[in-house]
Amino acid sequence: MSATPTAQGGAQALPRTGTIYQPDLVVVEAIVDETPDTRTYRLRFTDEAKAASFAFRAGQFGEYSVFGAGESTFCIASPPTRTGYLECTVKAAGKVTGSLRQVDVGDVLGFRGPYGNVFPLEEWEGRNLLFIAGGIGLAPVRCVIWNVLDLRDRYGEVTIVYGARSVADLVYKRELEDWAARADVRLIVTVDPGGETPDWSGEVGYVTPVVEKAAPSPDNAVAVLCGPPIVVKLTLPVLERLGFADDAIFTTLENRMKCGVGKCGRCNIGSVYVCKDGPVFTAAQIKALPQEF
Amino acid sequence: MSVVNQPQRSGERAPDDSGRATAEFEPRITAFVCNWCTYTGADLAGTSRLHMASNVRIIRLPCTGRIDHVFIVKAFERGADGVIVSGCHPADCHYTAGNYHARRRFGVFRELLSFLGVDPERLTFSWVSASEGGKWADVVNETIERVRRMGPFDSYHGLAGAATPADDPFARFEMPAGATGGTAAAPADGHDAASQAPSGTGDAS
Amino acid sequence: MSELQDTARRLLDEGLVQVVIGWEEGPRGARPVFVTSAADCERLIFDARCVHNLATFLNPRRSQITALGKAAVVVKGCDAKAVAGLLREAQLERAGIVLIGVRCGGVAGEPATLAPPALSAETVSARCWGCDVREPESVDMLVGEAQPEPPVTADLDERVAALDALSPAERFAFWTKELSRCTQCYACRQACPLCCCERCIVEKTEPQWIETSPHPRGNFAWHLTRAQHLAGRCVGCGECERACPVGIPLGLINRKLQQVVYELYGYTVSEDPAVPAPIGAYATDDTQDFIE
Amino acid sequence: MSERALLLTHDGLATLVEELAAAGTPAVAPAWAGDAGRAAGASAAARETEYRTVSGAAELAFGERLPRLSLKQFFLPPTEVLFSWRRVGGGVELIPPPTDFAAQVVLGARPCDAAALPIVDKVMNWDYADELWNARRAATTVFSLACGVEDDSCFCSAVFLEPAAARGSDGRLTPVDGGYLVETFSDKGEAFVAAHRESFTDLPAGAGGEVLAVQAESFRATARERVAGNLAVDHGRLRDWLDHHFDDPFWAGLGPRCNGCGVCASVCPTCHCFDIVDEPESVGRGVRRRNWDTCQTCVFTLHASGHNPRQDQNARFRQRVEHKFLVYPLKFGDVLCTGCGRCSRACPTGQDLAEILADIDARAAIDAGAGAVGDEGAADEAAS
Repeated sequence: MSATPTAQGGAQALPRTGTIYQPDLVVVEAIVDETPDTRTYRLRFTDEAKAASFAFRAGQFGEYSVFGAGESTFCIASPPTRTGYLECTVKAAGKVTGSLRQVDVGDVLGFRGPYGNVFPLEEWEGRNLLFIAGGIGLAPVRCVIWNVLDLRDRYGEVTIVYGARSVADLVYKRELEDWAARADVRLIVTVDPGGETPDWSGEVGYVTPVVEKAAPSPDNAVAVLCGPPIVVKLTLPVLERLGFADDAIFTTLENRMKCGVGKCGRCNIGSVYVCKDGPVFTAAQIKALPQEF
Repeated sequence: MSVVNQPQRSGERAPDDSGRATAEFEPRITAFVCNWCTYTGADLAGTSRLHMASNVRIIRLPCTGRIDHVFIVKAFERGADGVIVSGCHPADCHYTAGNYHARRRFGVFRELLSFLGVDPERLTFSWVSASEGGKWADVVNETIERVRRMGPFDSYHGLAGAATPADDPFARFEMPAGATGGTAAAPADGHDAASQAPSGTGDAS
Repeated sequence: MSELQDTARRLLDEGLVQVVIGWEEGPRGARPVFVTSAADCERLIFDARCVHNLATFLNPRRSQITALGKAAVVVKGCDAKAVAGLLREAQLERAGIVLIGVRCGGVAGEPATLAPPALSAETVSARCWGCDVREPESVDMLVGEAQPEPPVTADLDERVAALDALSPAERFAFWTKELSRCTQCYACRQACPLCCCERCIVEKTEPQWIETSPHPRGNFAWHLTRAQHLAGRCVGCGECERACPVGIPLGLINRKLQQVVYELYGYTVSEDPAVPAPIGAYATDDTQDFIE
Repeated sequence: MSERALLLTHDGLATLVEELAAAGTPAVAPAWAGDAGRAAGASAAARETEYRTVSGAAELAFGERLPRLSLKQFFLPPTEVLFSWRRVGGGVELIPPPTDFAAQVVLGARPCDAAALPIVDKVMNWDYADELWNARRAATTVFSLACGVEDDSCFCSAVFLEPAAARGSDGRLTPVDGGYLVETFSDKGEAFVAAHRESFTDLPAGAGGEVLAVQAESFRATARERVAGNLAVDHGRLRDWLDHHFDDPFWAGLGPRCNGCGVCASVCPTCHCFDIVDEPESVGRGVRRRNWDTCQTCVFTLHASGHNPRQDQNARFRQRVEHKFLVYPLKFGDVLCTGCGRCSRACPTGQDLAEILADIDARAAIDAGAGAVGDEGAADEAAS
């Protein structure tokens, strides 16, 4: 029993910062419409000291609050190399994400985090990087991509394969143009069959076969894969066929979460908690898990 | 939904209802009305400059058939002291039978609410047609007077916990008396407080 | 007993069904069982401890059960009324199930006893009060001996009347106290054969009509809604009250609404799916005494 | 901890309860859930008990049926406010909840309920300390009451405990002639006894005291022996079996009976999963709450996209068993279960955890090529 004996009651009253479930306040600095149902929000801590001290690493996530609607879990989509703000990219799907659609620049939201583990970017230095993303799964990958591009000389070749249902569903369109224009990035963008527009010049097809066709070399390479569960499940065997070792394939999982800190019991897959042991997993780790995600 | 007839209250309503003395009590009434009959009737009452108390917030819906019982529950949760549900007379429904369905549902729901201790006097159901501006004014005035006599519906409003002291009127931390097991936060055991009612519920009618 | 087992065995042997839903002897008394092989049919029992309403397991949303194949289900009178409710609302196709009716002379209040109790006013379930179905009629086959009327138990109507006699404030105090124990676990919903919505309103968040927090305000909203949604549909099987881990007398509310739909609309729970439920139907001359 | 055991006579207990009530210190104890339970000849169903704050000895239901809900509600309330918020000008102000809880004492906790507290402590302090849980823990002194074993659904001895386990208790009462033998296990327990010393009496010196000590030990030994016959499992191989049989058809045999109601989680002393919801109180202000939740509902893991990792009740029931006997053990060491048996007793459809564990253990034994541990008869009987 670690608790101190006390005749007069329990712990002291909390400071204004509250419990571990109380978010920090952030103000919306900018909103970018990515697709008809997806927006990117740029947020800044209202507390200057918090803004200055806040640090995170690629792969981590946060709990974002819309007061009155609730809290939802998104990765931090901006890279840790760019400080002073953080970004999340959100598709309107439920109560909180739907409420975010009503948010304007200048509104105050809540943020708790950063939570979870990270992509081992230091270990990847000197290696070639393959990024594969489906739909809004580009958000966590984008964080890594900019992190790498901001430290470009530390890494080898960078290949990005990105697919969405349709041209309209592609997120980060301006950044896709930036990446396409860069000589040090190989970018392949694809849309599902039927999702192309008449002037679409990219690939047409699902992400998985497009990756297979692009046949990136597994030599000295690391693959980062993120997307809906079905994309992850289908693409893992393709990477394996291409010769990527299970411990050279990384992905992030996003199970439903509430607390983000290993308490609420919602996000476990077998014996791992996505919030505490993840969200970043290698293919080797994922194979060892029950396929319950 | 749209809102008309924004009432002009004498003075801003305090965020905390607990101080509302019955003597100066102005009941807060929410009215759910159908678009085709009662809403138009209420509009007529307004344009006819009929004398009507201003305590009613009108929420317009397509049909009484669209008025779910949870609307009434939500109104009470959010501070209504009384609720009016009104629509087209039988045989006049714009959608043929919406009001007939509503009549059955509310016939049952009224009894259910009453059985759980919500005095049905806090509820008014009426048929008010587009031409019955005068009847609407009567329905409103009678409901307000009835609910005024009953006093504020604090027993329902307070179900989720008593408001904390005046310097922090918006925060509600405590489980109310009688809640499951009580929380350790509860300052004193209130387990049987509810059973000491009826006089304690504030809903004497 | 052997008649029931033989019937189940034949249905499985002949491939008419793939699973028989009945009762078995569990470690703490009778409990539901899903028999998928003829060899296991010897597990099937029926006695006064078989209180569970097995129609609950016919909810088409229970994919772990539909995955077992076409089902035969053993039904008492109250279960058969619940099956009729599901048929009435097109949740099931009659040809998609086989109903094995059992003659029932009442069940105990509690299934968790190691031997069936002798039914008396003390041991009989409150649900059996006023039950008029000794043998369900809507079934495909009927097994068991002819049964006597169940013992007369405490009159549910008297308890309802006692509450009705109180003032609204007193009733409000009574229910505030009872409902304050609710933790919104929704066991009442899950145990109910007619609570079979794809997504319950309490789990809909846009908008969130019912507060899921188990304070009395959220609990009133939940129980008012649960009851209203079951008005004219509840068969009075009492499984909600039995499932409640904190002993809330939900049977009183259900019984009250049965009285209301009878008094207002002349409706009593029917074993015939063709009889329309009172909510969802109407008559142009329905009572409107309460409407100004 | 205590040098010498004390005696709490029935009168002493009554005095203590009244004294605490007079002092405004909540005394939580098993008590009759309704007036009916107290009556002589009350039916089994009426003899329900619950933990609640008591103000007089007449309310106490010591040594009666297991309280309906466990003790966890006093540390993790069914609903509690995490913070409240309001819009102020263009911004938002957040107000944390109070955590300076007044001291309270639990008298007569079931040892299986008290033992759950340090088990959940580990989750609530896994890298992030849950201030609300911890503050209530710190404010509460727990005296358990050695248990006489409720019935065949009890299996505390199969989960590293026993009917008089000291785990999670600051002190323990054991029934003896005339009252309870009192031992303390922590500074908190010691301090409580010291503060209310006049309610406790010294054990009679010499033979009289020894008789009481022997009585207490005999009470505990009888209970130990009785519960040991209910279930015995080898947790190592049980865990291994769970780890390697995620897709075993075994689970499809359990899901159909399950109503998916989560009554098991509501009544469980160790189930701690919760939901977090926002509730508007009015325009521009509201509260965020956490509420009990359960992995047994279909929406627990449902993604906003409509994807649900746990599609049916087979998967959801497996999660409950695995969380308790695989996930928690791998993370924190022991098991997320105190063998109180409430889930089995409360289950409306007769799902029985002791039976399920015996069944898994028997399968694990076959896999491991060994016989079942402990009383094979009991395991087989439960598994039949």
